[in-house]
Amino acid sequence: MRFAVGMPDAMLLVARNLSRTFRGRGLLRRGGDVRALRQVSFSLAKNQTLGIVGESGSGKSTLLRAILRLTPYDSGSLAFDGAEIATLSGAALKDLRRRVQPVFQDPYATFNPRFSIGSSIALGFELLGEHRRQDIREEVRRLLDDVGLDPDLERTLPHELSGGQRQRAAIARALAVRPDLLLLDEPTSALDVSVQAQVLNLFKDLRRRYGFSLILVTHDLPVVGFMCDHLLVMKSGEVVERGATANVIGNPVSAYTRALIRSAPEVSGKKTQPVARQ
Amino acid sequence: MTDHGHAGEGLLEVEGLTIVLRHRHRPPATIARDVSLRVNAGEIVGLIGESGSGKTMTAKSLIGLLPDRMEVVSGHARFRGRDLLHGGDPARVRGRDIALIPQDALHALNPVKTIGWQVGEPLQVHGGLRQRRIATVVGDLLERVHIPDARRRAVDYPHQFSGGMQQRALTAMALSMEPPLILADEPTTALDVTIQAEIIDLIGELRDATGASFLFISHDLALVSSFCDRIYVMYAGEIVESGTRDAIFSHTRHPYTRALIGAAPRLAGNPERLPTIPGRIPQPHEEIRGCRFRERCPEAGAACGEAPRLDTADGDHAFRCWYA
Amino acid sequence: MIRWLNWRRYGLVTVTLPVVALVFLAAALAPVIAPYDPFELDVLVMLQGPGADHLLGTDELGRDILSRVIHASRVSIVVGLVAVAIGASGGVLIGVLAAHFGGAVDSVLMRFMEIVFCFPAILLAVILMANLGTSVLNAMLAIGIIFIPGFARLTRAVAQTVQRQPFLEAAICLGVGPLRLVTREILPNVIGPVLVEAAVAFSYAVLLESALSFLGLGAQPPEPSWGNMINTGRGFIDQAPWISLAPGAALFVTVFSFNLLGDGLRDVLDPRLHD
Amino acid sequence: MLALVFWRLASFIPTLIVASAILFVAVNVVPGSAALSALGIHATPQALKRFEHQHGLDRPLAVQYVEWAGKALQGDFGTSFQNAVPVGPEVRKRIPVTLQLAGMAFVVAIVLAIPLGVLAGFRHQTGADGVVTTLATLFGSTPNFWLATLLIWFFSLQLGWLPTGGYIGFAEDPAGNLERMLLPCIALGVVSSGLLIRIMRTAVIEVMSSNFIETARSKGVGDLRLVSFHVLRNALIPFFTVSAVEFGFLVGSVVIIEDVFRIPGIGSLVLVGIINRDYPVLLAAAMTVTVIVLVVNLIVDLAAQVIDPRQVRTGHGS
Repeated sequence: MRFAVGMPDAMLLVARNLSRTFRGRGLLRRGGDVRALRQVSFSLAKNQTLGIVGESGSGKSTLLRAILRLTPYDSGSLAFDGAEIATLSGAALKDLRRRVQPVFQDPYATFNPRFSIGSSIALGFELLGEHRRQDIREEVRRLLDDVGLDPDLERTLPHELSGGQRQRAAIARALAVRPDLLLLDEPTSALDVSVQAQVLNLFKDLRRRYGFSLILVTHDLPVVGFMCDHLLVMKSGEVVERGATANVIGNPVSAYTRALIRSAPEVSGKKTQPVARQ
Repeated sequence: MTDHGHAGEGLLEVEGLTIVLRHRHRPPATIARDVSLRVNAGEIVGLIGESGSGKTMTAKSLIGLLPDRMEVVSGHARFRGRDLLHGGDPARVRGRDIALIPQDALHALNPVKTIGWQVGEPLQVHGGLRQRRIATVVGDLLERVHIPDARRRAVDYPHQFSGGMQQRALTAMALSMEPPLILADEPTTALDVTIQAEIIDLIGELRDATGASFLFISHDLALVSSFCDRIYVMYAGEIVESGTRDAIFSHTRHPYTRALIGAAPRLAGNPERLPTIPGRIPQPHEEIRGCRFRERCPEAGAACGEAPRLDTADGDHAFRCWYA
Repeated sequence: MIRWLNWRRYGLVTVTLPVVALVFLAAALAPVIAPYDPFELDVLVMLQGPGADHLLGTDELGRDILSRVIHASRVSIVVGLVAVAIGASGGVLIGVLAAHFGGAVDSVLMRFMEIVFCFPAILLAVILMANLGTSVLNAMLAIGIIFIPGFARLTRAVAQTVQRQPFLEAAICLGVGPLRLVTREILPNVIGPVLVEAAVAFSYAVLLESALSFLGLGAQPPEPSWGNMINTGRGFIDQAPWISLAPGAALFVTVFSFNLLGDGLRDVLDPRLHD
Repeated sequence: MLALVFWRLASFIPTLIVASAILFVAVNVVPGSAALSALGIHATPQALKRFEHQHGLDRPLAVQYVEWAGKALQGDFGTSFQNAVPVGPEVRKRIPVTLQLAGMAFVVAIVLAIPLGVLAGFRHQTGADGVVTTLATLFGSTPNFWLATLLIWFFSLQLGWLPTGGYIGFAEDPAGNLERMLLPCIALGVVSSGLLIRIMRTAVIEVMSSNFIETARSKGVGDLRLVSFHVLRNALIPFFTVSAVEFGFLVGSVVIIEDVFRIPGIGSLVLVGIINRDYPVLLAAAMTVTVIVLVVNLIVDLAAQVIDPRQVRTGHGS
């Protein structure tokens, strides 16, 4: 199913038959191989939002790390704005680093514990190199305000903030370099429901304001239902289903997607159905 | 069904329970305040709250597992009419009368002991069973929680089990003394959603088979909406609303509960923006005059300067709000 | 804007710092505060017990023990400082390199460090001293070399932990270059544990130097060092136990307070611990 | 599991080679001094040359090393420069003495460390913890040669309870042997226990903070059972791994303690080799001490892997 309509040049990210196998370790190496990605294909148009859903071991994190070029892939192609990610170097790699920004699951661990929040966010502006030193502080404060944090929090250390505040700060840091694509790795699964709602709304607001594309990796189908136009369901390294979110959820084709939908808890008093027992 | 001989009275009755955290340099902080709840025989009761709401400590206080600097300063907790908090050795109650299914299955299991040994440990501690008898019982327990090839896998170590299987083993462990009450502390939080659904299903099945009651502690309102008979919602150390599942979800009274239900995204039909609760949960040491939700409440009015009591409206449905 | 210290947890440091400062002060001002010339012989007061004239008594040649103990602190302090400097700079460099490059570089470097680390330190020091020649300078060198593997292991372990942290990946994804990654993200997190280790290593260096001097392989008589004074005192332990007791006590107090300082630093330098 | 043991054993060979090479280089780091010290400072240059040639000291260091290592593998450590006696038998005679001393001292250290460490860790952040931690730092900060000196002064000279030193074989006179070993073992063991107590304490604190401790408590497990079934075994895994390094330190300290107590073990042989510049003796003695340490490390490593079920290969699909 092709869901990325539009001109080919409007494609921000295209994956074709992407594969990655982790070799098992050990002397005899019998059967230890894990095929994290098997022939994964999808594309993401500019200004689109894509949710990648899967449970542990589905390969969704490996895919995300491949896009960030934190891990290589064995075969297939993965192109960002027409350039193969694996072959980027020098200025082109620097460009990728700026244009694609992650927001990770555990907001605490993504901050260097020795630096203040403001200083961690300022780093992005320094790397961008478009601001004079004395202006950076003002930019940091403006950005903190944008993500709904008190600008005076710039001086606090990561451990002094709450989980929701840290995740907002992490978003501010990612936005400092004005990325074209934001990769969110379970960005709210460590947060309470009420804080999750705030952060998810924030993503929507910021997207309108900053105009970035977005890939959201999660195990939580309702979050994708709220956030994303398109959906990719992964299981054991394979794409089992993809399409417009409303279509997939309303009319799932694969048994696994149906199981995921059945298991997803929703406030309604409806009973969750267990999938067939192993 | 377990017959406990106190007709009309709950299996577990908690009344006015208040837990404080003592500080060396600061005045004590109130972790749970005037908490009252009841679990009837054969019921699955949900205790819901976001982090810091005091739900876990409320449950832990019942079996004497509060951390060092926390203590119960007032209130009662009666189990089958017997006082749990004052006098009596909590170690004698634990595992035998009230068992715990902990969260984070992998870390909740001792890595150097076999699954079977750990599942059978309550029998070693409480029961006067012979070694061979214990092995048989453990095999039965593991089968009951649907661990495939149960008898053979009893000699495996925790790391050889998958997350779902570990959680099943912990459930078997809680069942071993056939306790009338089982506290389940976010038992599915670390699991994939499909596995989570399996464990929830298992709990329902075990309740039907053994007649045991469950106090299911969770941060996930959506999750408990599917299977709990009655639900208590906690906010900042207080119970703000309680009632049957239907009452809580179909006739929601408290603004916090309503906000919490609205804040969870749905599979489909979501609004453009999720309704949110402004601000953040007050810290236990913060002094708040009046209703603890007032600052964040869209419906707050003049009366909220005075703390509302937990009022029972119709039958079992209670809420802590002047305007509900 | 790095925040290093968490002064809410300074208890142990405030207790031990004065003692440590006192030891350093004694070493720096030895000629001023020592009541006697440490080399001055006085046959009239040989093996005299502690008293008003000689607070800690005299040795077999009538030299003032207190003055010798004060002067001996210089050897210990200098050896400790230089040895720790050698060990820490060498070890941190190797550790960061190993963690940064990984793969074969890491394997070879760390395997080698591992083997040296397993070596009984004193044995290695004794052999090195015997062959380099017995002098204070060589003691610093030998002890410093022995410290390298410990610092290297520690640095590599911390650096590797840091490298696995999401904040490092966040920095990489921002486009932070390799050099800046090491200096901004890794080193600041390495320095805390290295400082703690340095305090403990200092106390260990003082111990090792004394052990070498005790065996006659460190500072050479008549130059006083706590080790050779204890050794000398052994011969007169029955008549004049103070000859061994005084330098031993000085050595013990120094080592003890530096160990405590290490503990205190551990508390103070951890950004995550708070009351 | 078996593969793990196999690899650990296989990697012991390069370790041994590197370790012996380091020793060889350390001993021979100053060229020519052997002949000088063997023949005295008045020896003629020709005599020195002849001595060096005779003992093969004029060849490249690598060649000398390979030859020495080859012979050492067959138990031949050459002959002493000093008195032309074969070194091997002398070393062999002394090995049991040092092993007894180090072993007993390590037992003293462990017997102190495990209960005190468990007590401190179990009662973390209480008065008992503070006392034990301070005690551990006190022990670890004591110079063992000074402690040895004090022990001799007090127990041997003041009280006259124990001999000041010397050695009698256990087989000859068990009581006399133990009498003479007691003070050296205490001097070595007490100092070593300082670090070991802290290691045990840290390990216990780590285990106590694990979730499975609360699980055990929730089952109604009491303190005694908790410590013996849940805490101890989990804590002993890291404890033994780390304590192997401390054992290396202890064996190194044997050089000093044997000197203080005049015990004819390997340690004092090292000093004899150094004082006489008798390189074959020094090398053989130092190498023996090193091998003892490495072997103990190996055993501890293997033991830690055996008692840790997580090292066992997963039998069933999980």
